Amino acid sequence: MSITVSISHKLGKFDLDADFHIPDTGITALFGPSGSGKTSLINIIAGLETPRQGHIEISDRVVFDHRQRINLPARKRRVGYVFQDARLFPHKTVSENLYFGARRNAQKLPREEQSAILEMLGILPLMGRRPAALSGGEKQRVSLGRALLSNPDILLLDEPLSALDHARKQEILPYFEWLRDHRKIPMLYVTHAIDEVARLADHMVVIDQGKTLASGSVFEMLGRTDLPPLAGRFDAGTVLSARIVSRDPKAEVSFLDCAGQRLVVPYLGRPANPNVRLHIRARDVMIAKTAPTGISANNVIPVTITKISQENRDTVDISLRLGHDPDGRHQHDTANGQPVLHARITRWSAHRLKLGLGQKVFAVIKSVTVDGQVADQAI
Amino acid sequence: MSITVSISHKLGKFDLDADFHIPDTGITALFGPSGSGKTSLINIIAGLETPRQGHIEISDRVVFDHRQRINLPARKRRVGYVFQDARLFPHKTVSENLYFGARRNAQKLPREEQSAILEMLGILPLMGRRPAALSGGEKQRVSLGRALLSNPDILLLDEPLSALDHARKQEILPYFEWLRDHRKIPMLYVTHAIDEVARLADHMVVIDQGKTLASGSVFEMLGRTDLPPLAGRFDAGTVLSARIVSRDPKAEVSFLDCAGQRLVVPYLGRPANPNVRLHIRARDVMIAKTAPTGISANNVIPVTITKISQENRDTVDISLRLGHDPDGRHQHDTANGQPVLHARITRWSAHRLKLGLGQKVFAVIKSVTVDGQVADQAI
Amino acid sequence: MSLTPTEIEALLLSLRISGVAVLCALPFAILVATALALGRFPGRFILDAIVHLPLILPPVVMGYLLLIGFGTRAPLGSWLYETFDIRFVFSWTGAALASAIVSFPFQVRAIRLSLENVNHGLYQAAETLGAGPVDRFFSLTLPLALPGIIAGAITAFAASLGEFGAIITFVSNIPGETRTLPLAIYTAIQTPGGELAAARLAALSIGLAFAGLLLSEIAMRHIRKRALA
Amino acid sequence: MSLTPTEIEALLLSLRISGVAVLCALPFAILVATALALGRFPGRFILDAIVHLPLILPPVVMGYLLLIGFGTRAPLGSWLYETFDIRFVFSWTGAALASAIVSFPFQVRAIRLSLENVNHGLYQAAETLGAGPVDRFFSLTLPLALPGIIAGAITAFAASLGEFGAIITFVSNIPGETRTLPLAIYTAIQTPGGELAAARLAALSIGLAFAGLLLSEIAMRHIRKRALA
Amino acid sequence: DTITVFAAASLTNAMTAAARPYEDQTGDHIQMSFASSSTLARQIAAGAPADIFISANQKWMDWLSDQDMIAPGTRHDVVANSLVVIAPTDSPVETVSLTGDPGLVALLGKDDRIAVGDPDHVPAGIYAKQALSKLGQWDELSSRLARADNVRAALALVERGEAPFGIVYGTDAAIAQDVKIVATFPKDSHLPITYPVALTRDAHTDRNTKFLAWLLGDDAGRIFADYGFDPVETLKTGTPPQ
Ligand SMILES: Nc1ncnc2c1ncn2[C@@H]1O[C@H](COP(=O)(O)OP(=O)(O)OP(=O)(O)O)[C@@H](O)[C@H]1O
Ligand SMILES: Nc1ncnc2c1ncn2[C@@H]1O[C@H](COP(=O)(O)OP(=O)(O)OP(=O)(O)O)[C@@H](O)[C@H]1O
Ligand code: MOO
Ligand SMILES: [Mg+2]
Ligand SMILES: [Mg+2]
Repeated sequence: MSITVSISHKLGKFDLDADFHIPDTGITALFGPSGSGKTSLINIIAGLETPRQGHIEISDRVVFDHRQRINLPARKRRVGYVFQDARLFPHKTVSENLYFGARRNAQKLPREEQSAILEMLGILPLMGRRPAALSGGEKQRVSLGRALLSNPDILLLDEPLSALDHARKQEILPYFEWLRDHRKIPMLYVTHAIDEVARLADHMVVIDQGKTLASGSVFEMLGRTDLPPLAGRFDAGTVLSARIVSRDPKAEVSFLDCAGQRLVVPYLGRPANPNVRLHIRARDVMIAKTAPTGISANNVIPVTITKISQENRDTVDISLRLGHDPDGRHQHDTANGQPVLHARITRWSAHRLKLGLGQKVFAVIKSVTVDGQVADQAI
Repeated sequence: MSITVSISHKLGKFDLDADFHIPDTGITALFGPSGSGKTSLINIIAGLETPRQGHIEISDRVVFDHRQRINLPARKRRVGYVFQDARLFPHKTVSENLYFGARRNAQKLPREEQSAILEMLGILPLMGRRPAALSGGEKQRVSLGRALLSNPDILLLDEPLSALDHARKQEILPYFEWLRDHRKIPMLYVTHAIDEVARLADHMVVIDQGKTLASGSVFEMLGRTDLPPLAGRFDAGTVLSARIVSRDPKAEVSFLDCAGQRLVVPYLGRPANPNVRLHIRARDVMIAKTAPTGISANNVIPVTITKISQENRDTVDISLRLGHDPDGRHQHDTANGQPVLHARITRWSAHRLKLGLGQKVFAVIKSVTVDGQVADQAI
Repeated sequence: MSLTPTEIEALLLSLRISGVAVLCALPFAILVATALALGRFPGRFILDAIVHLPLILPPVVMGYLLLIGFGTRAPLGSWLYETFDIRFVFSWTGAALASAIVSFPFQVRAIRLSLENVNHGLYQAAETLGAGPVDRFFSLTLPLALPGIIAGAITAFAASLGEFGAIITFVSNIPGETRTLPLAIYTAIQTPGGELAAARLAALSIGLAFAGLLLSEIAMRHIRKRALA
Repeated sequence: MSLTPTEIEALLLSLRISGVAVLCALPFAILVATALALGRFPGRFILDAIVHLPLILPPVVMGYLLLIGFGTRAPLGSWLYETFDIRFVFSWTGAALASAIVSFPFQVRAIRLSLENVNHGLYQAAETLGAGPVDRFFSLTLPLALPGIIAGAITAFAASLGEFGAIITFVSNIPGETRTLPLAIYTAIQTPGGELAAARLAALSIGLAFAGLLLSEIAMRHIRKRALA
Repeated sequence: DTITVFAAASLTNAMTAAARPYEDQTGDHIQMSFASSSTLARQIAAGAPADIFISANQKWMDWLSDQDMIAPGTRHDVVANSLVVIAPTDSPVETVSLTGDPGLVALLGKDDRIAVGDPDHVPAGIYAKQALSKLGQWDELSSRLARADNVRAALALVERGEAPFGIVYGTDAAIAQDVKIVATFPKDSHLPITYPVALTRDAHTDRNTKFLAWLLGDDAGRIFADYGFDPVETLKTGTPPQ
């Protein structure tokens, strides 16, 4: 269930050149600043705009090929598209809007699943209204519901949660995870919120000024600080792969193993599972010269400093390889098989602690700052 | 420059009852879940909708009074309204849209200020286009520019930054602060992002299901966990008032005084200033039984536990009064003149540390997690 | 003022002829308007021009052309007559045909204007939800263009009620068969001292049209209210 | 086929009369359409009905009513004549007046339809930016309704080109003054053997209308392109 | 049985009145269509189901005859009419001389026009042109005419006072309210104003012939006279039916 896009297109003076391949199913974040071409790219994938040239493949189905003159019309691409502007049908009720796609699709979702979607989106009380009588966030939810109920083969989501409050987002995000894990529906997800990206996405495509700068797994992408759209972000950090080992008796925390280190995070809802993804923001990682005791932070992890980047004016980003090297052999070697953590601290405090490359220190991380997420497949 | 709103209105089956008073100029966050009535309330204040009854006063000017039959038309209220949907004029160029309000206003902004706004919003390259050829975020920026250039007496902002990326937001937010501090323009700001609220707002109105639940200074509101829209939020926390005492020689950090405690935060750009606002998220506060040493965290603050709330399943919220009480006298007294900090830690770790009321512990806070903000006026 | 039997006859005839003319022309008008508004094909301009012909040509010429085309001695007319026993000349169906053709441009114009106002983004949304062109036409285009369709039908109905030249030329002025209100008015006016009779008939015409307008206003209001409910 | 001087005369006359009729009626049509589309006042329906009158009444009756209203002996007509030396009867200005009135409903309908399609939210935005009702009308309503205004003007122009009954009744059929193309066609057709002359004139009419249509299509395309640029 | 009669519009009242006693006598139903002679002639040529055609002038009957659309031997003149000059009742002019010098034109103000049926095609106008030419006034007057669509429209122009004079049939002048006759054209100044009647080609039946005979008879003649028509002096063609 891969997605391959290699197209070029022109909109007025704007040139769009997208080139990426996502080898796997799962959620792909499309990330880039305002006006970078995200919506245009999604329109092209959906078949609403025809690129000048190139090739698009979704799940091994060629939907567009300029040379072979293949151009599947949008309605045959079986995409569910949540538009940036809701685009609800003004003359139809909420209910008619919601079932518009479903009624046109032979493979319907089971009844219970439909109800669950409506329930989750909180739109049951709105069913009889028309879009003109909805609030901004309600429109967005109905639009999302309409795409989900149409039971698509791929979901294209253009900032689907931007007008929603935190609590509502927390209800919807797990559903996306469920869709990905249980229904295996690939998603291309445009968002500006790194939080959402980190929590959801398996892959990430970074676009800027119409060019796809990079694409790859979220693990590597969120660690990269060289890409303009990601650099300097407040919540940049690391995504780590771990597995659940056990939990405490009251099921309040889960104990994980990450490259031989024990980590404690808020309970993940499963007694044991091989695949967990953790998002740890650089700003949440504290560095201690000696392992502190009697602190609330549950994670005190031996790490080795492998890089100190001095790019920002008053903070430094420090790369920390998990584990204390027995010798200094690998000290300049960033990867070396072991996962790397990023910490951001003030320059002043780096200076105060006299931090240097190769030093064996401890990363102190509060459990509640870690976003953990169980995945049913290998990540 | 106060705002007083006391109205009731009906939209279909939706009842809106708003009742609040903001005594001061500054930025007021209007906070509530999707469909709670934020847009309706702003429409009423702008004069686009006429409430069934009530009274609205902006800066001591009665703009609506049901009994006195006062109802100033929208165009005479001198409001700058950034709509949730951009509402650009489709037949006019970006430039014509931007200057639409400005041209109709006798008191124009100085030329340089106009240029600065356009520069900041990054819309100079778009001036000749029409709205149909803009991306979602570009539309939002033009809409914002249009309202700002009209030089209003009050700004009503309905999620003005929701479609923008982090970097762009970081460019725009300081401008709002500047507007508030230098131009003294009051703002009513709808947003779902507590980050924005905490950074910008002086006051906050919380609305849910058409009722204004509470209003007051951001300091108290962000500390309240009893209001449904705020409860359980990932980034709930505390807003503290402090003053800048000095800085380090390289101007990398600022030293603050907050109720007699020294705090270290990333440099705030001023050598000394009496008024600083700090936003400290509960999830970023670590608790230590003894003051740890040799750690990167610059802030280790003696505090006393005054409350342990057990509302969440696997985390606890702990209220911490700044300073170690000489005796246990005030241990159950939340306020007692001293500011209170909130910490959220896992239940498991609270249990592990055997935390209890009245204990004298230390709050450990990384500098980089603190949002500091200088205000020119008393807060 | 109670109506004479002849007046009632003319009134009912006008109503029937205009009603049938508008209703029968409607599907064609929608078809043509759609082609003009949304289609991109060679000959689009020619089609547009042909639709306007009945407006441009004096009604008498239209009537004459109809007579030439649909007369029982004309190839088309005689074929229709012999094959289907459909006879337009000198029958009310002919009057309806003439009215339909003469009022056709009004319907097409109004519908086309409405179609062109439908937001393209909605079509895109419908397409991603699996709706093909015909489906989109019936689920979006038609309902969204409804105000224009009603407006067009009303204008066409009013124009049909007033149609004179084409009818008298094509199907003559036969009481009870083709003497509609305008022809009755004409007949009255031809008569010295017929002014009063003409005025009564004109008042009847106006009353009929007002009733039609009132109905359309109510329908429009209903549609708009629904869209905001 | 070269044109005879009489044909050219009729052509130019038609062009002048239709052009003046449409242009002079336009501001009134916009005013009335705005009142009907956006206004809420008592008598709105009556106004709507009056606008439709020229459609409903047979053109001959309209001509007769014009004669009664604007004749030199009628109060209004004589006042205009004596005060401004404006004389409608038997002059091309009278033909233009008749054309303007008869084609008025087409303009109003099309403009009204466009006005009703303007998104209300845009008015709200303009209002918060300090634009009063008149300002909004000129900065938003008019430009956004432009396609409808053009469509209406074109329909009215075409209808004017074909107008016959009201003109011949009101201002007679005077060569060089009021004998427009339709009147010339009518005259030809009423003469045994006049078919060829009538056909030539009809072709001229059609050519003129096509030119008008073509111009309007180009204008429309230009407007639409601008809206997407 | 229904007999369909296509009659010139100027016969509207007279024919309606004339048909009624015949219907009462015979039980036949007379259905009538009134329009301009040219319209009716073209319709009959196109196959209109008319049994009887009454034209306001000879020209359109000739035309139909050339098309072979009338039953041979059934054409007769049914009534005759006179041509008069009228003026509004309140006009200071009581009589005008049609032969004198200066002619009618001298009585016209700068913008005044004489209302007539269009001399290019309306029968009354064609007769008016003949008469004015014969009387030597055509050249002066031809540019001063208000050419109306039909006689009734010309009459209306005079009734409304828009034209100080009009040239119409005597029958119209007789019934009109607000006009007076100020001159009558000499009979020899124009071709005889006669209305020809004929059965159409496929309508040569006894029933229709009977009605035609009745129209040409005295009973009908009296009714036509009531409406101001003159009796036909000489039968131009054919023989009277039995
Ligand atoms: N015309 C209407 N008729 C009936 N109900 C309406 C109408 N307009 C809005 N509502 C309802 O009023 C409530 C408040 O709407 P409002 O737009 O003010 O919400 P909001 O707080 O701005 O939400 P959001 O954050 O989603 O934009 C919603 O529940 C909405 O469904
Ligand atoms: N029709 C057009 N003509 C010219 N330029 C266009 C047109 N449509 C879009 N653009 C430009 O193309 C670029 C990409 O637009 P797009 O909508 O894809 O951006 P985006 O990444 O979705 O941005 P946002 O996050 O603001 O929605 C923008 O710079 C926009 O100005
Ligand atoms: O670890 Mo910090 O952010 O320098 O206090
Ligand atoms: Mg976009
Ligand atoms: Mg809202």
